Amino acid sequence: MATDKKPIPLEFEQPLAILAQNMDALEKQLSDNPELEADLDRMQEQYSSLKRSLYLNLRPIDHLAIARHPQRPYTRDYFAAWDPNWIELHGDRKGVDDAAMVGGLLELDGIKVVAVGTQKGRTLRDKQQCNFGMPQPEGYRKALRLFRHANKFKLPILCLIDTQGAYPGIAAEEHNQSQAIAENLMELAGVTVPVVAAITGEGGSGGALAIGVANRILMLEHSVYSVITPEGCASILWRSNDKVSEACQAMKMTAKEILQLGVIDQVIKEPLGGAHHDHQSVAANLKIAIVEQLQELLKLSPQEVRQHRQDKFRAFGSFR
Amino acid sequence: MATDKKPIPLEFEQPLAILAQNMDALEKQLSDNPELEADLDRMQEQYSSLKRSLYLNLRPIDHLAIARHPQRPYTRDYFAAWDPNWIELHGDRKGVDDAAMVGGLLELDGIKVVAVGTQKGRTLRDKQQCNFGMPQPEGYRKALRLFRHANKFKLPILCLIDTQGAYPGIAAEEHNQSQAIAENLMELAGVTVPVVAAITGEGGSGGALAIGVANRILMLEHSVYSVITPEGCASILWRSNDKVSEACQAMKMTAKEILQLGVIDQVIKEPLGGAHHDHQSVAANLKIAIVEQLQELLKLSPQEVRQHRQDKFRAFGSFR
Amino acid sequence: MDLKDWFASRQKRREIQEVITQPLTTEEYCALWKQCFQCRELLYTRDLRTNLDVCPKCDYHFRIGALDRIEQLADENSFEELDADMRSSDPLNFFDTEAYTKRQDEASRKSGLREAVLTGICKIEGQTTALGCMDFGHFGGSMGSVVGEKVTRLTEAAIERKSPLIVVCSSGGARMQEGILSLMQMAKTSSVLKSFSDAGGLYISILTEPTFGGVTASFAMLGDFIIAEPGARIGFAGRRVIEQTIRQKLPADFQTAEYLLKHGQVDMVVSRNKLKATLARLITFHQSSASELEIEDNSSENSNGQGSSEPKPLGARN
Amino acid sequence: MDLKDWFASRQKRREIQEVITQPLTTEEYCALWKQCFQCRELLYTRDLRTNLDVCPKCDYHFRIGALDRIEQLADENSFEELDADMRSSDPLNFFDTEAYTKRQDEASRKSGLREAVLTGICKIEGQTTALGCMDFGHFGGSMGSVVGEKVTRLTEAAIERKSPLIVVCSSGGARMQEGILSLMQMAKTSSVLKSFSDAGGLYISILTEPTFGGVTASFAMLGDFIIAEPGARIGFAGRRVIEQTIRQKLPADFQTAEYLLKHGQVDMVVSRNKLKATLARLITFHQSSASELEIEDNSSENSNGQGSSEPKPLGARN
Ligand SMILES: [Zn+2]
Ligand SMILES: [Zn+2]
Repeated sequence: MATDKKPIPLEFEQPLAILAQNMDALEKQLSDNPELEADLDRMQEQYSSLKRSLYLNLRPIDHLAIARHPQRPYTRDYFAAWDPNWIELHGDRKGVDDAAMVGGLLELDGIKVVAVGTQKGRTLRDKQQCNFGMPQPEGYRKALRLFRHANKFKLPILCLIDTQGAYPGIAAEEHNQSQAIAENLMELAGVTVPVVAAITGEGGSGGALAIGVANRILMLEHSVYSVITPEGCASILWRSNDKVSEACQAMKMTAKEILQLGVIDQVIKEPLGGAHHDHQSVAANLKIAIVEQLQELLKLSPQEVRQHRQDKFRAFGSFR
Repeated sequence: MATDKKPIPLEFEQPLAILAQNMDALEKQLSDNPELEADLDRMQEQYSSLKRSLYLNLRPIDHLAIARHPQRPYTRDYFAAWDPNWIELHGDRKGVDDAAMVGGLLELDGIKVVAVGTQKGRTLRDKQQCNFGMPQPEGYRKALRLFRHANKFKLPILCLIDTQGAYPGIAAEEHNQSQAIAENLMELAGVTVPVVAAITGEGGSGGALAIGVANRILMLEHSVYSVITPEGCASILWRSNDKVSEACQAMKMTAKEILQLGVIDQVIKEPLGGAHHDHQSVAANLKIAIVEQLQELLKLSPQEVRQHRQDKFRAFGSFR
Repeated sequence: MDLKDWFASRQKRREIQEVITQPLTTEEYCALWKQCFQCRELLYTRDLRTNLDVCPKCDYHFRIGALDRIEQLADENSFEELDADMRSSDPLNFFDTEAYTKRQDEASRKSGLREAVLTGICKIEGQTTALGCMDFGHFGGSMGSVVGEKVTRLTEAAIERKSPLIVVCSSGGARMQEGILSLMQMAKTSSVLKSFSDAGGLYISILTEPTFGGVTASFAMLGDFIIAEPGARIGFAGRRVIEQTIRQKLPADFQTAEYLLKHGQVDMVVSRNKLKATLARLITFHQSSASELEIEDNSSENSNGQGSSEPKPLGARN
Repeated sequence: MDLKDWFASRQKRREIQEVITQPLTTEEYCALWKQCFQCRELLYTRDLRTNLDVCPKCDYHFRIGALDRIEQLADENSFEELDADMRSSDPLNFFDTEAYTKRQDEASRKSGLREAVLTGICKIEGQTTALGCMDFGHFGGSMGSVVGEKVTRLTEAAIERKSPLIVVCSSGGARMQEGILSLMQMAKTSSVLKSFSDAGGLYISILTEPTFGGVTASFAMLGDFIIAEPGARIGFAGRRVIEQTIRQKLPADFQTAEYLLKHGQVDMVVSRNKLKATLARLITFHQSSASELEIEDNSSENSNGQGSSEPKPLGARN
């Protein structure tokens, strides 16, 4: 957990950060100049109101920045917070243990689940090991075998999504990244156990969807979900790297927008400023929501829960 | 087909070869010395009787030599002879198309089958490409996906076995050769379509068995089937490379012996001297036997045919 | 694809549509020549067309549109289109440098099609088959809601008719202008293919130049058989994206059909002139019994007025 | 394993057997010291034993026999052996430099066991479990007809009792002296595991130093969970065979448990002192409902006289 560390301010948070610095400076002079107390109070008010207005009027690209915040909780943080005794399961059984895809057995308020999730890595070494959260085909195949395990043993599946997408590399193409994703989509469609997915940071394209075919899909307030990274979208449609903000806006990728489009079921509140300000509280909130969803889904029969999932995805689309 | 080429004599066939050479030489002198006719007739008789006695008294290691004869028909030869329009299916879908394992769709006298088989390769380049008939894990996984295809579409499975075993290499271990073999054993045990296997040359250890869990197992007359290569056996038990013949003898690996042990169901006659003397006839004989077995098995229900196979293997073993 | 290609493609398309209603006028072709992209040979368009748009000299497979593909694969006049009128809407009210609605109109003007896939029921060497053909010439073959919905309905039609399903893929990926809804089409099509597969259906996917992104990573890679056309480039990520990511040059044959074959990703690479025969053979091979066949034939012959998605004669389209 | 090891192993075995019938006499251990293979530390045998035969200094996991293993994993006195009397026959009349029958006797003399696996029903933290433990000390843990049959019967017992199945593997591979019949044990065990899996059974495979050949390529690799002990060497082909084939040196960590973990082949590497707790946790995790649990408990408590393979108290063996 990175909660004990001071949150690193994002670019759009600079005005706040500057104000906070000024307040700090003022506070230090307070013992010598008690008359500054009033100024400090005023600044405190300013700070609060600026903060509220800033976070009430976040642009899509600001959400993206929060979703990518380096101190944002990652899959392993959630798993550990929810079940300190969770059992990690490694490997695809065929040659690779992809660190970008974490899997294991968790117990959430007495509900046993098979959980998988993409993992970005915190330190530089971790990041590299996790390939910055971008799984190779073998990562998806690790998830696949865990999905099959869950289905065999009638255990619900929980998927945490935080990835820019599947890794685009030579080996990834050689080992059939497309097939790995497609097979997961098909497998998840067919399992007869409840599947709940939560987008905790970035939900990037097919690489996110590969563990996202769920009965219920949740998004953290500042997480994003999109068919392509905004950078990719900007470079293709605007032929420019400066139009990322426009791409974010155009694609409607924020949790609120995705909810309005009917693709997800619930948006989970984050602490003011984002999940990185309070890992514990966001983990607790997310867990409550997941458990509620699971409890609902566990009322369905195996065939019903599969049909529910297939019906849900059958309905997506807009045409005349 | 290599039938048009003159059979290369094996070591134990040297006496025959020398006799044949002498006869050739004599024949050339025949026009000048007609009185040699009688000698030639006598030699012809000698040749025939030597040949008979040689092939009636083959030692196990002689069978091994015939099973390994470089002109012996291979899987592709059989497939092409049985169905010139057979459709080859490539790849494990996950990165590799292992040439040591051939797979495809064949029609045998109107019976459609999914066929797989190990392939040794004829030319040096072929041999290398086929890794001398020793599949990598990906070869077994290619067979696995074809087994699943067959099971889905209710098509019988035909397996031709001619391999010294699974390849022992670094990548093979890295990619979990053991798991690839074990998964095939389990999958073949469970399919609900008829499975017929034929050992056409060498049946070497787990690498052979991985495509050998069949309702009916046939062996060509001179083919061999063993838990380890005789070379491996000799080097471990005798700690000597000179005891291969003893190992062949001790392991009881010839078709006749394996039949007596109850592990296989039928031995298919080969032309005198071995399959390499007449590809067409051995292909024809093997096909008749396979078709007969398939016709019998097709009378069983899906559950019966699976139970039949599992019962068959359940019974193997000798203990007090 | 540049404008010249688009135009040539459009011209060709018009001609084919006329084929259906009136005899071919030879003169229309005479003036047309085309240069092979691979061997640079100048080819007489009629010869090229007779050869299924495959260069007779170097076997280069030219991109062809959905209508040409249907003509090549379906028995004559047997294709009855499904959902011919389905069109994209604009769920995101998307605007980049131009409005999505305008881009749609432009795409249709260039391609002569309403969307990037045509779907329908046809016969292939007499065997009733659900056939979908994508068209890279329309909006880069990108998959939005309509492509997803049409492929899904086609699959449902195949389930209903107990017929095999064939989809000829050609796509640059998901259609960004429909955002997350485009992404969901990957799951939607994969989900219905799961139902189709569980029902024992035979699905053959054909990968043609080019097939990338969300299409490859969903229905394109889920075939019981996966066939690629020679030289077709197929992959998940585009070549440029990979080169930028790994900062090195890629081998020349990277992501070609032949590369995929070598890497175990496709069952076979089949030349266009053998494609129909191969498909027919695979379909015949997987017909489990005569009785099922009869059911198929009956349903396809009599069901034009039944079911949720009604087939429509191709001539009636547009 | 050299004779000294064999002997040490045998000595240890005797002691354990006595444990069951009479209280431990401390003096018997005092004289015994053992040197760690890895760190060379001289270890007081009683300490080593208290530490489950794991070097307290460097965590080296000593090979342990089947009886030690059962003692470590099964709840006290809960193990009821199955098929205790089953012995190899000599189907091939096998003779290399010595007769197989003689080698069998020699193996039993050294190991104190009849065969290379002990099987039975036990409790693990109160949960009824079918447990098989192989013993490398008997005939190199090789799998012949008896090992195959006992593992198969154990699996059948687990199916019957709806209990989880655990097999602790340790084997040099198939037993050559039983020829093709040994090979068939790979198929036999895999086949019954298929039935077990289809019945929804939980199978945990534990790979210990060393596990190779026919055992790895059958039941060892078919676990719903696969757990390896630290440092254990596990593979299909032996190191020497591979080096001879590829004519190059292998990396030092090749085929170790940690190497397998890195290459995605095992779920986890678990230290011996955490093994029992981990197994208990996995079993609990996969108990689907309270009702099933009760059935299990009933059957295990009352079924000692039922079924095809009758459990027998361990003390009654030999
Ligand atoms: Zn050309
Ligand atoms: Zn030590």
